[in-house]
Amino acid sequence: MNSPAGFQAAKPVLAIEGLTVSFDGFKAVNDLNLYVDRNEVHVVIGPNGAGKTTVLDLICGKTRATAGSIDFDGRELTKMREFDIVRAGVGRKFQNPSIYENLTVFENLEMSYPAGRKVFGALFFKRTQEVIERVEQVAQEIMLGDHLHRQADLLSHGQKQWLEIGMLLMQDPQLLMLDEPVAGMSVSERVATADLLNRISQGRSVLVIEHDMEFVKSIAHRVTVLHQGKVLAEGSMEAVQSNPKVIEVYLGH
Amino acid sequence: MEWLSEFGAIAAMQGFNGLSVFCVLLLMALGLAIIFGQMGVINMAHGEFLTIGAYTTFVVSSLTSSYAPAFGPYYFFLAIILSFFIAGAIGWLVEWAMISKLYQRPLDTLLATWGLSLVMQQGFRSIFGAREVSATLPDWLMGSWNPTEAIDIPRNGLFVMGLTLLLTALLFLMIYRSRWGLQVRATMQNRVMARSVGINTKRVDRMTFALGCGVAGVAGAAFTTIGSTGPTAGSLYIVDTFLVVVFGGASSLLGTIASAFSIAQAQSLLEFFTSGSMAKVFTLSAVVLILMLRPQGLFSAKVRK
Amino acid sequence: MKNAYESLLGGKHGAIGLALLAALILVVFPLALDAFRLNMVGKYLTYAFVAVGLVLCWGYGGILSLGQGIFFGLGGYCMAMFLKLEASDPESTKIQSTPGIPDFMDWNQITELPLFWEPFHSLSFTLIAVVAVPVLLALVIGIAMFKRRVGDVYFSIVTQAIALILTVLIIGQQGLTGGVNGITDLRTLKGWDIRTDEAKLILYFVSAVLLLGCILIARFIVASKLGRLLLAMRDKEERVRFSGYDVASFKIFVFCVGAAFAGIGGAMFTLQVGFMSPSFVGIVPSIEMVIFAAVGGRLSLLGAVYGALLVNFGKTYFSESFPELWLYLMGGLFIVVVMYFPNGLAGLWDSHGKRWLARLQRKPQVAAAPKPVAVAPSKRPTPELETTP
Amino acid sequence: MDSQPIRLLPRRLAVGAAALSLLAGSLFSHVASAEVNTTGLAVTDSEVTVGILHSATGTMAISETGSIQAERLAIEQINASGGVLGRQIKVIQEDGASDWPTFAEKARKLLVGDKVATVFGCWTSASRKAVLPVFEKENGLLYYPTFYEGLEQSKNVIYTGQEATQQILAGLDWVAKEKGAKTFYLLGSDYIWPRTSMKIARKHIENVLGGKVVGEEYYPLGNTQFGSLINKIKLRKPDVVFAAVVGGSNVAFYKQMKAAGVTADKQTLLTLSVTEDELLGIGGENMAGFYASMKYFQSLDNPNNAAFVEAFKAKYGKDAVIGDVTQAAYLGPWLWKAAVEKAGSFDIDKVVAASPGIELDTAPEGYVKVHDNHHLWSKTRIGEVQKDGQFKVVFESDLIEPNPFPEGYQ
Repeated sequence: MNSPAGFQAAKPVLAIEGLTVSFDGFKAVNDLNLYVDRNEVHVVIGPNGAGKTTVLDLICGKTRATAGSIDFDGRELTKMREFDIVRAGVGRKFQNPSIYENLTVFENLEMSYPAGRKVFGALFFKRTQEVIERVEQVAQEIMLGDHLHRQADLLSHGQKQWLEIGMLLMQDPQLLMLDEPVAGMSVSERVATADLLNRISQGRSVLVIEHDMEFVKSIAHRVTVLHQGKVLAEGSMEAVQSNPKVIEVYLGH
Repeated sequence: MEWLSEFGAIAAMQGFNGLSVFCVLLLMALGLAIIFGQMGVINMAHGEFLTIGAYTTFVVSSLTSSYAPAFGPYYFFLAIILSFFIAGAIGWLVEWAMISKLYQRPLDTLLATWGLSLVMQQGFRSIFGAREVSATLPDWLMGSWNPTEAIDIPRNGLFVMGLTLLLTALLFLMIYRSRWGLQVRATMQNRVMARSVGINTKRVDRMTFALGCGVAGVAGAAFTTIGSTGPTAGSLYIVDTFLVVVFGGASSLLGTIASAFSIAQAQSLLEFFTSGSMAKVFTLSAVVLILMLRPQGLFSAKVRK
Repeated sequence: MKNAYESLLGGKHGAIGLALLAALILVVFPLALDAFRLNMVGKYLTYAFVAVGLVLCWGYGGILSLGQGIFFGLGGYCMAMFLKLEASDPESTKIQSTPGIPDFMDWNQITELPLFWEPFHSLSFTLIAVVAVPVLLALVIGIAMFKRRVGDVYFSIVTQAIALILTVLIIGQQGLTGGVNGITDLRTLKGWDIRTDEAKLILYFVSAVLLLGCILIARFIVASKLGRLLLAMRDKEERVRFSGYDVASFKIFVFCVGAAFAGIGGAMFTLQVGFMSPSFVGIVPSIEMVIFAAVGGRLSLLGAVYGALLVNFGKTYFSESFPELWLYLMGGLFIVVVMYFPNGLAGLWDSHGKRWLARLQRKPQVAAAPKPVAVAPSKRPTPELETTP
Repeated sequence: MDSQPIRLLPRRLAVGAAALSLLAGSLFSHVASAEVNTTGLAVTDSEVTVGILHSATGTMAISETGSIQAERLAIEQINASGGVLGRQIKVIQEDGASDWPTFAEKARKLLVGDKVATVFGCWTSASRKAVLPVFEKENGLLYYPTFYEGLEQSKNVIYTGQEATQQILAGLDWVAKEKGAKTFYLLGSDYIWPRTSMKIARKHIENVLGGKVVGEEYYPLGNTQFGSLINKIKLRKPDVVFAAVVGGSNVAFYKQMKAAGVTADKQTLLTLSVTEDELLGIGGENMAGFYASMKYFQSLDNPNNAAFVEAFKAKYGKDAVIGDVTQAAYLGPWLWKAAVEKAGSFDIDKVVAASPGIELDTAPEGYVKVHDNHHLWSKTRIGEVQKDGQFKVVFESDLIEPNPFPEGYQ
């Protein structure tokens, strides 16, 4: 448990204010305020349909906000295109592992290497020593160092999740967003993933959506509970767990 | 004063023409809208299913005039019903043999059904000859209805219109009110879930496809009153039909109706004020431009994917 | 050097394949076929340009354009306009009421060369236009469609509609375009008579070399990171987008490359056949070109060439011998290929041919009577020819 | 006349070749092939090979089938009566497949590969334009049967259908005179033949007849919606609707005219594009009372035609119909035979040189004669559509000179 004490006063890296999105009148996210600090592992929990995934979609530009602002390190994300948001330093992992199954681990990671991102850059991209080193380094980090030349669809479910995290790490993002990173993992994989998150949160912020409370406890610096598109409670895991409103929402379901 | 009343008459007839083009487009598109909208399948042979209906009508008409001339005035109803079942049955077969194997690959369905349309065209040619044929229309379908001295409302136009309204209403009832429609919609929303609650999704697919083809057959039968019947007649309709469905947003019957309406009105007005060729170019260009600005079509709900 | 070998020739296997194709079209055909048949093959090769472009767009990019005829036609029309102007010098058109303009303009009471025809007096402008005009249109269509994330099927249908509109426009503006007859009776290129057998032979070789060049360019694209990104996009578009790539720009790029290839093919078509008409712009030729790519194998650049050759040979042969059966065969072929052999000839080669070849190398004595391979056609594609979209 | 063998032949006999074909055939049959064929065509002592080049498949097959049938019938009859210069005609038929480059390709095959002595073929102008450079370069000979827009005259083509002025002017004169027509609505499918025809019609109406064109428009090929057009016709009330709509559009147009109450008792309509073939698809009852301007109708009452119709039906069934183009296609082999026998040679140049002045008294349409410009002198008839799908001939012009480049009409 690394406590981020001492950084609390700094300006948050991500500041969501008054964020609203409505689908045909249904407000999936409603006047939401949420802040993620530097070097913080911030977990969002909430019952199904609370709008958790939608919040991630809004931050990374997959869904456009109806109103409100998302300030990331001084830049307004609601008006930016998806790939610009990524290039600004936001990485997003999807709920189901989204990797290129017919490429090798190496090629998967290389694909996310932040060079040759434009058409002609990609056309003339060369696999330099620098690229190879970076890929190997990230592969070590995500515990796939021995599987570099394995085709990705042969990996276990947990390894696929790690690979996707690794692909994000290749981009060296300021803010890493993970949607249910341990879903479908074994107990030992969960522990390893928690360690991984604690390692990689050094020097960057991580926003996680998760259901597994044990896992949340092991990684969260701060927890936000969403309910019907709004913040129901926020604070440390302990504080949130004892909050009567939260208990009611969870038990009420 | 006389000029004014004549102008009124022309305006009325032109208004009717717009409606009539609308009904033709809608009738062409209904079958496709069901198949494309509900199943996501692109049936490039849709035009040939129209042609099946047209040839069915021709055969019934010839048989009637040779064997049961007294039945002449009424054969058309029989032809429409037969067209529905014949086109539907062939559609059922096609779904079984081809489409059902391609559900995961929409673009491939498009190509395979194109191949099917070639085969069907040559089939028509082998059976009925390369020349166009003409079904003898019963007298009550010919000529026009004159509400006033100056206004001629074509009876076949009225007939197509009535048929379109009837068919659209029936389809609405089937899809949005019947148990079967519920199953179709459930299957389209979530195949796995539908299967797990006991819906035979294969059967639903097959019936939906057959229904779409059957509706195309009815349209083809109706079109013998206003157009030609030949082996390649179906290809005249196919692009217009697709544009109507795509422009409408593909997923809702309402969208198809609205899009058929707007395309028909635009076409009809432009034809009246410019000329046929230019009207076609303007209308198609406008549709493509709008599709570029609004690729999801005129009507489609904003949803979280 | 090694890099160029790997990326352009695709390693040993690719190099052999390319060499075989080059030998076939540069040596075998010219030696084996008479001038008449060779000219026909030359025409088929111009379709192969389009098919190669379709492999890039459709096989790799997952973009199925049903309007490649648009670009083939535009390239062809650019070339035809140049040739027509050369054929319409004041001397040979002196019986017209306005000498010096193309005959069809004269018939349509046009008394002055339209402005957009003027630049086509210049050969260098024309050669640029052959590529640039199709690419510009592809760029406009691509930006409009891909930036707004138009889905596959919509894209196919919209390209089809554009093909239709262009045909209607060309036919309608016959004073400017030659109408439904097209631009006909093309004779010379800078004074060189393109109708003679020698000229046709030279044009055949030009066409063949250009085609091989296009294949090399396509190879380079496919082997680059861009090629991998295309495949990745086809299967996991969201992932690519959220890895920081502007997905649309990659699609636009391959679409433009496909258009450029088609434009070159169209220009070579005009030169070899001697005319251009709206019947190559429309929906039917556009879909036929997809057939070529599908038969050859949508992921195989070389397969596209074989597909174009084979389907057209078949078309010529069967339509001569069994005109009644031809459409059944064509339609049936298309259904079967799409349904059961989505990787076309190239897929068959990979699953059967290579195995057969390997056996041949291992046990030459067996090769005398190779047993039919009693395995059902493998639907599982080989790794490098990964899967149907 | 640079070739000696011809001089050896009795010239007088050659001139009357058509009428005396039987006799001539037996006389010429003694001439060795080397003498009647100096350019290496496919001619043997007993056989001469010709080509037929039409669309048997594709969208144009509908129209071209009749031409193939007529050409084959004529060739069969010629063979039965002793052949050409004593040689039986052998046919190689190629399919243009409704595709213009295929036409050009097959034309090359016939001329270069098969060395045919002549080709009967093409239907659309587009296909003719595509094959024309091939025929000119390879020096072949084409007999082209369709009525067309004119503006063309090739040494290598004999046009057995009417060019536009022949078909149009007599028709317009007739409606102006008989129906007192002053105002005209011009309408056609959107391609070169209707557009050129309407241009000629407009000039004639405005400059010669002193009438007025109150509307002129074109619809894309394959268009099936004519409601707006019909309303415009009702609005402008022309004395005559002058139509050149083709293909599937034809059927739609006339069915919708009838349904909108624009029938012969209220509106005069003269068309250039409806023959008996098209009437099959339209249905005679949908067009009854309208007029068509053509050089031939199946119902023409003369002994030549009676024999022709009988032979045609005997070969192709009693329901077979014969349209204008079918008859013109039938003329091709006969005109070629006459020209070959007049020239005494199969050599293209000699046949071409012998062609002008060839007369055919046996033509189903009556009498035709080849003009110096390779088109035919012919009469134009006005036929009134009957319910049974036939035409009643209501007017017949004098013999009209073909004028493919009409002064003052361009």
